[in-house]
Amino acid sequence: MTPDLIYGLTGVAVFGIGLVGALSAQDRLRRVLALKLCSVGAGFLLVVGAWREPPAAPDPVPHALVITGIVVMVSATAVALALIRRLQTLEATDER
Amino acid sequence: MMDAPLLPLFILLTSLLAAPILFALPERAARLRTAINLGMAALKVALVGWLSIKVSQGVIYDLRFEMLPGLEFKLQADPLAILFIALSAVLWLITTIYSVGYLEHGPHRARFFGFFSLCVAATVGIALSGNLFTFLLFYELLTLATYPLVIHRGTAEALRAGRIYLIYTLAGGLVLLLGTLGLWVLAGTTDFVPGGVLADVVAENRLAAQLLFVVLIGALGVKAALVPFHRWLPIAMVAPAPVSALLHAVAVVKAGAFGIMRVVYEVFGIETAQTLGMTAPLAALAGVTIIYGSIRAITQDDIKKRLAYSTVSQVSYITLGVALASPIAAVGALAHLIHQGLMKITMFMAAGNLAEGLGVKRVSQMDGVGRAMPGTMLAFTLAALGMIGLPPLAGFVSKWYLAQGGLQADQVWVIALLLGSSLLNAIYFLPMLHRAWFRDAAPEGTGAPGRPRIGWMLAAPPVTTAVLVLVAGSFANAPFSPLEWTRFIVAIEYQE
Amino acid sequence: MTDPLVIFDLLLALAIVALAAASLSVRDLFSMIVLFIIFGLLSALAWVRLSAPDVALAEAAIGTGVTGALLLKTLHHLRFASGTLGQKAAYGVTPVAPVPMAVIMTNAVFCGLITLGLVVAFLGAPAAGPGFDPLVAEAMPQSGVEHPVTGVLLNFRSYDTLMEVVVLLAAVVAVWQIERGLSEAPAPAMGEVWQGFARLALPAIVVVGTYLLWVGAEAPGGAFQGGAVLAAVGLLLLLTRAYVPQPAHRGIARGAFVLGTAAFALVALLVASGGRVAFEYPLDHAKTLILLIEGMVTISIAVTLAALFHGREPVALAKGDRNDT
Amino acid sequence: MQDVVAAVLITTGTVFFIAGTVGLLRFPDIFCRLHALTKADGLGLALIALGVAFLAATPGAVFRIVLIWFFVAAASATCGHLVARYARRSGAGVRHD
Amino acid sequence: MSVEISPMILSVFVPLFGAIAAFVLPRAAALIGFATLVLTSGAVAWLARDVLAAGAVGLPLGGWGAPLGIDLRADGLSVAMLALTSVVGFLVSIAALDSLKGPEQARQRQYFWPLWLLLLTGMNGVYLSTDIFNLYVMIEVIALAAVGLTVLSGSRAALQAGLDYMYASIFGALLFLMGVGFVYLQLGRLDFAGLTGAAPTGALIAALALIFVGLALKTALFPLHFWLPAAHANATAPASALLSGLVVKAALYVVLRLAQYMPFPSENLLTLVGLMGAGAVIWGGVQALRAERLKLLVAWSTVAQIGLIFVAFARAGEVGLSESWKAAALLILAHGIAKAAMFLAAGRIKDEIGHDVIRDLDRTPIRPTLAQFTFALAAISLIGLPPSLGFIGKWSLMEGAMAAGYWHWVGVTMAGTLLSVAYFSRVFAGFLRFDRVRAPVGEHQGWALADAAPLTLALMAIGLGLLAAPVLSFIEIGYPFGVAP
Repeated sequence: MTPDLIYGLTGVAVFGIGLVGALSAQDRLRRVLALKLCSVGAGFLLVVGAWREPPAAPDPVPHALVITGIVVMVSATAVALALIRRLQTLEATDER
Repeated sequence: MMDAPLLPLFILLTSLLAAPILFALPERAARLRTAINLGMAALKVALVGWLSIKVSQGVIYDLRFEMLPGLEFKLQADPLAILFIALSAVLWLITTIYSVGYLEHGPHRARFFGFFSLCVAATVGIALSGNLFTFLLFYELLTLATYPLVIHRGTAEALRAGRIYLIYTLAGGLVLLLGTLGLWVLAGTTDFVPGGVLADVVAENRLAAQLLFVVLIGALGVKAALVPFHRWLPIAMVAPAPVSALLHAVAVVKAGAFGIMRVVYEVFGIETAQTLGMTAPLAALAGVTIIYGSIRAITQDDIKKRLAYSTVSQVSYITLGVALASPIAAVGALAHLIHQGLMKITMFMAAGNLAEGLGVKRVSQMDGVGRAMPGTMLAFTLAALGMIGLPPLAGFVSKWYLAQGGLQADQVWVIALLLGSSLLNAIYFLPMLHRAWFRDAAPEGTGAPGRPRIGWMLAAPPVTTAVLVLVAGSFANAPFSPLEWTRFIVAIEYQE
Repeated sequence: MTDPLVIFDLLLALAIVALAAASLSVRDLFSMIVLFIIFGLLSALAWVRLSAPDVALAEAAIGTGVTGALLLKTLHHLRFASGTLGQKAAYGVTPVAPVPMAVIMTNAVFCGLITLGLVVAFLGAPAAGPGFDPLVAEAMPQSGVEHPVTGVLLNFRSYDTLMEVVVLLAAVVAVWQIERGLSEAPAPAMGEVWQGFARLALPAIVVVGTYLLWVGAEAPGGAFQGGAVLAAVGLLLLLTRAYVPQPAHRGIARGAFVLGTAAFALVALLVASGGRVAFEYPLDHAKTLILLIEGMVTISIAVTLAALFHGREPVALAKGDRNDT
Repeated sequence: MQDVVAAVLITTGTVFFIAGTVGLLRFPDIFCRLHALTKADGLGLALIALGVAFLAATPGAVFRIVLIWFFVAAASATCGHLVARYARRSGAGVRHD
Repeated sequence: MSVEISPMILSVFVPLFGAIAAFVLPRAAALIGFATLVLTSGAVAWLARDVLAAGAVGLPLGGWGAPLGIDLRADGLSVAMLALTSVVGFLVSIAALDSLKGPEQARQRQYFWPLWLLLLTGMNGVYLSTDIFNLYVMIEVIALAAVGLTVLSGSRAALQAGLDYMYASIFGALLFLMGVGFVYLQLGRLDFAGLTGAAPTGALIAALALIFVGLALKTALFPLHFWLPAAHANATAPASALLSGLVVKAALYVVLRLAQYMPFPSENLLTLVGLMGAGAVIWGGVQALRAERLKLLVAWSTVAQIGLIFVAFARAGEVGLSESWKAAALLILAHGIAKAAMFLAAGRIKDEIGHDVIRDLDRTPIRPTLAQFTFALAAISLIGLPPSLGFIGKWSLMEGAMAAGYWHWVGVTMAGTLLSVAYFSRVFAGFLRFDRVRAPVGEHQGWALADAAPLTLALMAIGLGLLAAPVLSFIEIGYPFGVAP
């Protein structure tokens, strides 16, 4: 039982949970969150792939990729949330 | 005379380039439009004349352009092409004059003449195609160009008819695409070569070749209105008279018949087709169509519908002549391609004149129209008698050769068929003539209200073509007559 | 099984999975977000365990911090817009119908099968398999920096990093396009204790952010983590209304958004001379150039993240305006 | 010796954290919970920070640990205050029994 | 010190700088956008010349070289896609100048250009990339810019469609990223060359599946097409043209590219791809038949056409893949041009007559003749009638399928063609019918300069069919599938 095995399975599980959420969530915010979970799952996978048995240093390339992925995801999340807010405003005015 | 290798291309361009100009002209520029129309049509007739002289001198025209590896866009001017192209060039000129008169105050003339031009360009392209691939290109163009013409009136009925027309012909085009592909995969070429390109393939791939034959003839049969693919033709009658005239005499139906010729003679080769055992069923199908069309024609009261069913029947004479696999029948078939065109265009233009001048659209209204419009009805009568096959009119010549061909091929049933068909022709045409000439006009508004006023542009064209019918029949053996040219072609196709 | 840390790992892994599941299934949306934030922090912890401190920092700061703030802000906005501020689950004008259990179960079974497949694939993959480590080790001396992750981000794969900054730019352009206006939900009243804390914390955050940027060359940290920490300053300023974006500030803001991208791209282009290709920094100046790029990018990231949090173009809108003007 | 002191401090700190967590879970209303959380965690944090400082290699590291402790303590105090304030204003009930 | 710049880097950086400039200087956005498109087209032309002269060219960014660094590579297929993007983009931009000219569209105008130029950056980046993680980032650039363009009009319907598009897009990208993770786990590298010849292990199959599903979601392959019709139908016309003509092609291109390098596990997968394509052809066609609005019909036709491209891809099985990609590429080019023309024309029609309800197309005395003509021309290419490029693509598709004996794909293609005839003829009928109009039909109404761009596109879609042979030989440069023609 090494950390990469444990956390690799964690990552796949988190990805799977995100998958369920992305498919079933009706609530807009919850769906964004589910997608974020998927991205964390993918991040786990890459970080696990980079892990080397100490004292060997891990592979830095996947780390860089995950950082990129995190920034990309926050950008996408921000856009999705802006859409949600705007849509809500329009729906609220239409209701009145 | 100088030599111009691009001559076929120029002939194509006379109408292809006219189309965008005509589209772009403002609606009110009627004179300029007419000038362009007639100028181009006359130019085309002149160029075709030049071309036919060169071809008869043995000059070979062959233009190629590679579209996909090994697959060429190919124009060639062989005698068979000249036959068809000459028909369309001459009849286009005449029909253009007629259309200008017919649509004098109608809407959307720019659109009409644009598509009209495109339609002729497509027909010329079909005639000049040097391979099945090129043929396919123009065949589809023809569909697209004629669709707006068919629904030109823009009424709900026209649109319904147009939809049926479009679905039939595009489905036919799609099947033709399938057949072309099949040919390409099977033979590695789609070229039209006298004697065919499939002789080697047939030995190993008999079934595939048979299937290909069925597919190709089926596809072309849609436009040629072979039973059971004929349904669109009577429905398409909602089109304006000049369009119907063109559709029946030159463009669509003839393109199908012409295609059948090309496929049987130059894709399969008549011998190969015979070895495949496909000619006899084709002849039988043509026979059925001939009788079926005639019988249906009898019961139609609408003049144009009656004419349409008559076309179904008459065009199949061509197919019959091809399928009989006898050189003499082939002469008859080819001659009929021309003769039927002349006769049918006369009748449609005459029918158009009746509708325009007198409001007569049904057979039952035709009482006494002969006196009201003697010129038009004289032309109609000549053409109708020609259809029945009365000597010395054009129709007689082609029927005569077909019968001879039947004898040559030991198919005696053909004689019976032709006799039966002529009888039926008489049954549905003679009452019309009888009403027109020997009955008095109905007293109230239903009949002819005195002398109608139609311009010379409507009156002259049917008379001209009727004269041509007479001439083509009477002087069938003169040099450069359709019949003579036909013999020239048959010599090539039968490789004698 | 001898290593006691394995137990810690197992517990942590279980907590992470449980939190992920809980955040998706909890009914209250606020709780959902809070659970997610805890989930993100624990994930960061897991990544520290996997010797990925840079990733952990980025996840904690951006993936959890900024994302959490964005989610909370949006939730507040939605509840305010629909007048459901006090309620628990709902925020919509038309309440979201609960998903039928059958659908959820079907999805769960379907996703379970996929996950199972992925687990099999993961177990079949070579553990600590081939990687870039030898290549990186070989190339590090020429990279101009000592910290490998920074070397990858800003030298070996700097093209990716440039495009990542472009993604951020695209996001802020899109967000500004989607939302505009000045007024929104009123500022939460935070009280004096908070004011005092903010006065104390803001300078410290600035220092920490700059430090993270600076230290990135040889130790975990760098432009993204530093930028995210600096963005926190912006968040605090915006939250307390210490700074209210005005239409007149848009020009400067636009400049700040594009600064990182423009500087990065320009440097990448201009180094291509004397036989070098784009992105190939001359060895002597590599460290300077990388620091320059990182500095500019940090500014852009900080301002952009704060702008994403603010979430709208500051435009003065006429009354009743809702579409295009 | 240092290791032992550090271990004792960290363990004690952990106990306080656990106690705080138990309080969070078991206490009846939000104010009680806050009470448990902020008090116990504040002390636990201080103890752990102190323990870790004993293990630190350089004075710089000790300095950083002190800074961290300071800011985390300040932040958690502020947070506790904000939560309580919000709870009181939105009228969260206090359990009397 | 002279700067040496490759046209490859320019075709990505010029639009990037353009986007920055257009965003910073919103008043001059249109001018900047135009200059950028001209310069980008110049860079692409320069690149095309290089590729023609020297075959495939590469550029190791940072001088590291793959797998550590990222290489750019341009072969015939990439340049063809770049050229498609430039040409269509340029003409759509011209159309956008007109369609966004009103004072009420000031805001749309201001944001259209930076978003569109960012989109261009992303697409050009995809076509030059040789690294799957880099592809992921580029795809995200495209996704965000594309969503921004989708919701440009700010209407509620557009926003709802944009949000659904956003979910699908993020989800697709994350599946792709997960796939990248598995590739790294198995191979330890992410460049295309590293994928070549790798044994199809479990991790790689999982990676392939994740990446494919992600891309299928992005390119809206049936049954993952659910987001496309609303998104493309509710965007403003220039945006729809870009989304339908270009954006979905980027993901399609990646599928083509990966098929070239990925170890394909089996014939069955290819069949599955073909079946999904067939489903799209049928379902998209049926929905287009039922659509009530013109733009929705056009959008559903995109679904069907995308399916057809996948059918082309699968047309001759695994063995035929080295040829099948060409049929797919031809269809991609054909659809890109024709669909852009069609959306622009549909937008023009809507602008002129004020609505796009198909049933009522004939209830107006105004006839935007040229726009209708353009629509019809584009339809000719989409139906696949000769001599259009669409016809050539369809011909190649059916030829290959027939030669390989895969008759079912021939049948699907024919069914799709018939469906497209049926749904487009609904529109033609609306154009040509005029007996319901009371007011006299004016002459040549609606001829405007604005029709120039869509008409040019439509004519290109038709005319390029005649140039299919040179186009084909161009996309074979660099033998993308490693097999000499």
